Amino acid sequence: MTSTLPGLLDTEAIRKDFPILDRVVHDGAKLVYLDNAATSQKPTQVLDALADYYERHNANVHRGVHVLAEEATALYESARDKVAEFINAPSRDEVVFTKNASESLNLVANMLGWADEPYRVERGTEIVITEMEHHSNIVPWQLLAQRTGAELKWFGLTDGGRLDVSGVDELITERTKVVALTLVSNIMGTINPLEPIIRRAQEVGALVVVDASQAAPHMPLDVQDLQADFVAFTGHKMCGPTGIGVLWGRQELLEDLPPFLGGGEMIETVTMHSSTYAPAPHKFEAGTPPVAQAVGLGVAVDYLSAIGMDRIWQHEHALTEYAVRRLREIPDLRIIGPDSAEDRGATISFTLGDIHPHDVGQVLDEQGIAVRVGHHCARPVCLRYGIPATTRASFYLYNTPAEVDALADGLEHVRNFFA
Amino acid sequence: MTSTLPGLLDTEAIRKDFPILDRVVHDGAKLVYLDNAATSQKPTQVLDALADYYERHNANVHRGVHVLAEEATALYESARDKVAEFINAPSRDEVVFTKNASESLNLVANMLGWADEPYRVERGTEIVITEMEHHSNIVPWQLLAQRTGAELKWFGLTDGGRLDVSGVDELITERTKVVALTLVSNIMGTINPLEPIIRRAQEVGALVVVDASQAAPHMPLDVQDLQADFVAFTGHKMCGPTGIGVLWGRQELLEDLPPFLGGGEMIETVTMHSSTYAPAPHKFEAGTPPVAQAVGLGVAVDYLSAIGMDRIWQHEHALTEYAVRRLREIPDLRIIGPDSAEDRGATISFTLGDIHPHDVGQVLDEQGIAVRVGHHCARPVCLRYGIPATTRASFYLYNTPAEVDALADGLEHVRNFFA
Amino acid sequence: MKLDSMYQDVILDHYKHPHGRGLRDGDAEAHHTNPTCGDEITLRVRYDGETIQDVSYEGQGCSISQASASVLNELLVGKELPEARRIQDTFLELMQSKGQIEQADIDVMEDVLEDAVAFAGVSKYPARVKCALLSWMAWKDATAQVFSEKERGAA
Amino acid sequence: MKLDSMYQDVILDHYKHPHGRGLRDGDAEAHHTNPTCGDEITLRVRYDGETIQDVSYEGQGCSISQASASVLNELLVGKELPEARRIQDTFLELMQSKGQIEQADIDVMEDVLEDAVAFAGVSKYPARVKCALLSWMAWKDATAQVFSEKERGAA
Ligand SMILES: Cc1ncc(COP(=O)(O)O)c(C=O)c1O
Ligand SMILES: Cc1ncc(COP(=O)(O)O)c(C=O)c1O
Repeated sequence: MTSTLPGLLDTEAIRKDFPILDRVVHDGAKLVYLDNAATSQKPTQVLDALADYYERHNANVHRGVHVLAEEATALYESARDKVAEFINAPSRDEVVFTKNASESLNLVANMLGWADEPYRVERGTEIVITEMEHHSNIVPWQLLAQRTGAELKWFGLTDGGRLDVSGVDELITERTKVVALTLVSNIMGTINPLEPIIRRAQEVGALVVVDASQAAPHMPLDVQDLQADFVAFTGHKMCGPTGIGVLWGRQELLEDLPPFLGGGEMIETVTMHSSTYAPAPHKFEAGTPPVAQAVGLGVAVDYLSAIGMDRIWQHEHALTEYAVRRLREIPDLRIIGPDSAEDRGATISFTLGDIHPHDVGQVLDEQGIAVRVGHHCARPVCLRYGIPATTRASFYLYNTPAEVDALADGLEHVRNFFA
Repeated sequence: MTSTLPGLLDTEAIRKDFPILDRVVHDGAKLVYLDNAATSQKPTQVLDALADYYERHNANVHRGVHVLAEEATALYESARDKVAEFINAPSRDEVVFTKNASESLNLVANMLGWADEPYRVERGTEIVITEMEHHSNIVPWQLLAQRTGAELKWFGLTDGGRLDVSGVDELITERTKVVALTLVSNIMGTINPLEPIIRRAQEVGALVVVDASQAAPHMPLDVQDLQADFVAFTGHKMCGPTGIGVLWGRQELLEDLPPFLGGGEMIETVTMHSSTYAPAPHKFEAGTPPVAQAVGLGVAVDYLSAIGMDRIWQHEHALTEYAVRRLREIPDLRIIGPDSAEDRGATISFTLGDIHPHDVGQVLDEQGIAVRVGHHCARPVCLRYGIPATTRASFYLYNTPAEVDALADGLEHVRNFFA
Repeated sequence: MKLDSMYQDVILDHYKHPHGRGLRDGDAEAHHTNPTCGDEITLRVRYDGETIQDVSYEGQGCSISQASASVLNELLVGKELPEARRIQDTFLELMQSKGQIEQADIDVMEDVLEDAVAFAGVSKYPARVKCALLSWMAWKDATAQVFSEKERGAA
Repeated sequence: MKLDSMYQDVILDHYKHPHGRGLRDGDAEAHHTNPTCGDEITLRVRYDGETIQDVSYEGQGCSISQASASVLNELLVGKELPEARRIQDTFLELMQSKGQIEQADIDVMEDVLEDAVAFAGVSKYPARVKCALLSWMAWKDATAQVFSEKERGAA
C-alpha cells in the first residue's frame, strides 16, 4: 500500500547521504528519526565541506591578505550568494548571517526598539504576533513591549488549528509598527495565509517579519513573492550545521535601521568617541562570524536545491497524507491542528487518550522511534487547546512510508503498554 | 641557535594534529601560519569530535526523551563542564555559551542597560574602558552610552604600549557602573595589570568585565583568581570551531540580571501575556545553541589541558623572546607595543619603514607566511601611535623557531623588494 | 524489555491509583513546573509540630511525575521531619545515580524508600529524573516555607 | 615570481613618485576609507564645464591604493566627463576580472587605460582590489556631487 504513494523521493539513495540514519539504538532497534521539526540530520556533503574548510582553508575572514584568509572569505561570501539564490533575494547584501533563527528575530526586535521614526516601536504603538508562534517569536516581542511600553496583540486560533484572521482589520491598525508571524507552525504544521495579513500591514505601514524556520527546509521559499520585510530561518533544521541562522531583510530597511551587536567586522571606522558602521549585511555581523557553519549551510542549500525544493515538498506532502490517514485509525488519538494534509507541513502533533506525551515518547523511543514531546516551545498553543503537551512527529526528505508505519504500530504498542 | 630555546613544546608531534599546517600555497611555499591572534587552527581531535557528533548523536538538546536527544544534551552539557573546569569556574551554571566573544560582551552591555538598580547603566553613570580594546569591547559600550546617556571614559596608553593606570582613582569613580578591559591586547600583545583596576572597581562597586579572548587560548585562566565579574572569550582562537563563544559570569549576577535574547530554551513558562525565565545559564541561551560547536570547544580545551596551559604559555614566551630579538635586528622595524618579552603575549605588531603593512603582508604571503595587516579591530591604538596600520605576527603552540626565522628572513625580502 | 525497568508495576499502579491526590488545607504551598515537558504540580503540606499531617497535591504530568507524587504522599504522611528529610535525601541519591547503583545498595535503600525504590530504573533516563523529582522538590520548598516562617515567628 | 604581476614596475614607480598628490582647491570633495585595512583618501575634483581641471588628493595607504590615485590623476586630468567615465568603467571591469581576463582583451583596454592596465595583476587578489578602487570610488563620488549640485542649481 505504501509503495503506491505518489510523489515520493528516492529515499533509498538519499538515506545513503545521512550516516546517522543507520544507527541502531537500545540494543537492536533501528533508528526512526521523526524529530525533524526540532533539527534535521546532515548529509555527508555538508560534513565533508566542514572538514575541508577546517583542514584546508580555515582563517578569519575579511581582514587578511594571505591565501587562507582570502580563501576563507571567498567561501564565506559565496555561502551568502547561495543562500540569497535559495530564497530568491534581490541582493546578496540582504542576507545577514546570525547564529540561529532566534537571534534573527531578536535582531529585528532590537533594531525596531532603537530605530528612528517611522520604524520606532515605542509607547502608543503596537506589535502584532499570533498565538501559534514559537517562543522565539514571542519572547523577543514581549521584551520589546515591556522595554518600550508598546502594546503586544495577537491573532488567535480556530478550533481546527488555523490562524483566525477574521479580525485582521481591527488587530492591525494605524498604530501597528510591526507584525511578526510564522509561515508554518512548528507544533501543528499549519501553513498560514500571509497574504491578507501582509496586505493589511502594508495598508497601515507596518513592517512584516516572517518566521520561516519551518518553511525554508521544506518548501520553495521566495522572499520576493512573499512580500515581507524580514524573513528569519535557521540552518540546523535544513541539513545545515548548528550555530548558523539567517535574517533576510529588505535592503533599504537594513540600511536605515540601527545596528544590534557592536564589534569587529560591523564597523567602518572607530574612534574612542564614536564609530560609523559598515554597510549591510556586515553592519549586523559583529565579531568573527560562524564561518564554517555558513559554508556548511551553503552546501546544505546546494544539496536541497539539487534534489529540488518542490520535489521535497511533494514527498513530505505524500508522507503527511499517509501519516494523517494512519494516525486517524488509532483509537483515542487526537490530532492537534489540521487533521488533513491540506495547507499543512509534515509536522503532526497529537495526544493519545490520557497517556501523557512523555510516556508516549518514552515507549516509542524504546522501539527506536524518535519523536518530540512537550509544548515544543509553543506553550500558548497547548494552553489554547487545553492540553499539557503533545507528541509530535515530523518528517523530512529522508523519511519513508515504512517509518510512518513504524510510528503507527509503535503507538498501538504504547496504548497496550498503558492499557 | 634556535634549538637551544628553553621551554619549547614538541612541535613536531603537535603539528601532526593540525593537517592544515602541511598546506603548500602559491605553487610551492610551505604555509607558515602566524595569524593566530585572528584565529587558530584546529586539531583533528576537534574535527573528529564534530564529525562524530553529527554522524552519531545529532539532535536538538534539552527537550527530548529519545536517545539522540539525550546523547546530544549530555554532550552539550558536558562541554559546559569542561569549559567550567578549564577556567576554574566555581559552578558550571556560570558558563554561558554564545556565538563568539563579541556576543558575550554585547550580552553584558545589554544586560546592564536593562538591569534594575544597583547595576543599571543610565544617564549620570559612567562606563570605563581602555584605548587598547578590540572594537568588540568598544562599540558595545559606545552603543550603550549613546542609548542610555551614560558617559564613556577610558584608560590611555603609555608610549611603550602599556595601559596608563596612573589615573585609576580619577577614572573610576562612585558613578562608574562598569569597567570593561582586555587581559591581553590583540594588537600589541600587552598583558594588562588588572589588579589595581579591579581593586578600585570593587571599592566603588563597579562591575568588571574582562575580555579574555587573547588570554584564554594562551595561558592558564582562573576566573576565581581574576576576581572579575564577567569574563568573555571565543572558541575559534583556542583550537575550537567557529561559531562558539563563552561568557562566564558570577552566579548571583547572572541570576539578578535580565535576559538578553528571548526565545526557546531560555524560558520557564510562557503565556501570551508574559513569560518567566529559566535559571542561568539557560536564561542567556535563547534558541537552539551551537551544539556541535560547544562539543568541539569541549574537546579543544581537553586538548589544550592535556598539553598544559602553563607549558603552552612557556612555549609561546620562548618564541616571543626569540622573535623580539630577531625582529629588533631588522633595520627600520618598529615594534608597536612592548619591545621585550616581559608581560606580553605572543602577538607582535610592527611597522617596517614606510612600507605599508598591506604591502608587507602581501610579499610575506607570497613566501607562504600568513600574518595579519591593518588596524586589527583596534583602530584607536593605531591613532594613538600615529600609524595607519601595523603588520602583526602572532604565535601559538604549533609554531616553531624556524617559523620565526622564516618571518625575519621574509621581512628582509620585503625590504629589498620595496627598496 | 529495558523499558520495564522504568515502568515498574509499582509505578504504573501509583499512576493509575494515586494516593492522597487533591488539594486540601495546608500550612504552605509550592508550585513547581518542569519547563522541558510542561509537567506541573501544586503541593501543600500540613504540619503538627514536626509531624507531617498531610501532603496534598494536584497537577498534570507523566506517569513518572504522577506516581512519584503518590509515593511521596504514601511515604511521608505521618513521618517526623528529620525522618522525612532522610527519605528525601535517599530518594535524591537514588535518582542521581544514573542507573549505576548496585543492587545491594538498592536493597539497603529499600528499607528507607519502600515502594519508591521502584524508581531506580528511572535514574537511567536523565530527561525523566526531573519528572520523578518534581513533587519532592515542591515538598522541600513548601516545608522550607513552613519552618522559615516558624523561625521568623520565633525570632 | 607571481608577485611581480601585482607589483608591476609602473605601479611601484607611481607609488614612489606620485602624480598630483596634495590637496588643492576643488568643486567637491570625497573622503573614502577601506575599513578592512585602514586605507584613507581625501580627493577633490575641479571642473570647467565637463572638463576635468584637476584631481587632487591626500591620504595614506598601501602602494596599490597610492599608485592607483596617481594613475587616476594622470589619466583623468584634462579629460571630458564622458570619456573619464568610460575610463573609470573600463578600470572597474579590469579590476573585477579576478585575473581571468585574456591578454588580448587587456591589450584592447590598454588604449583606454594606458598605465592603468598594469593593475591587471592586482585583480587576482580580492583583498587588494578594494585598494586599487579606493581613489576611483572617491572620484566618482566627488564628481556626482558636482553634477547633482549643478542639476539642482539648474532645476
Ligand atoms: C581582544 C579581543 N576581543 C574580542 C575579540 C572578538 O572575538 P570574536 O570575533 O570571536 O567575537 C577578539 C578577536 O577578534 C579579540 O582579539
Ligand atoms: C517556528 C520556529 N521559529 C523559530 C525557531 C527557533 O529556531 P532556533 O532554535 O534555531 O533559533 C524554531 C525552532 O526551534 C521554530 O520551529
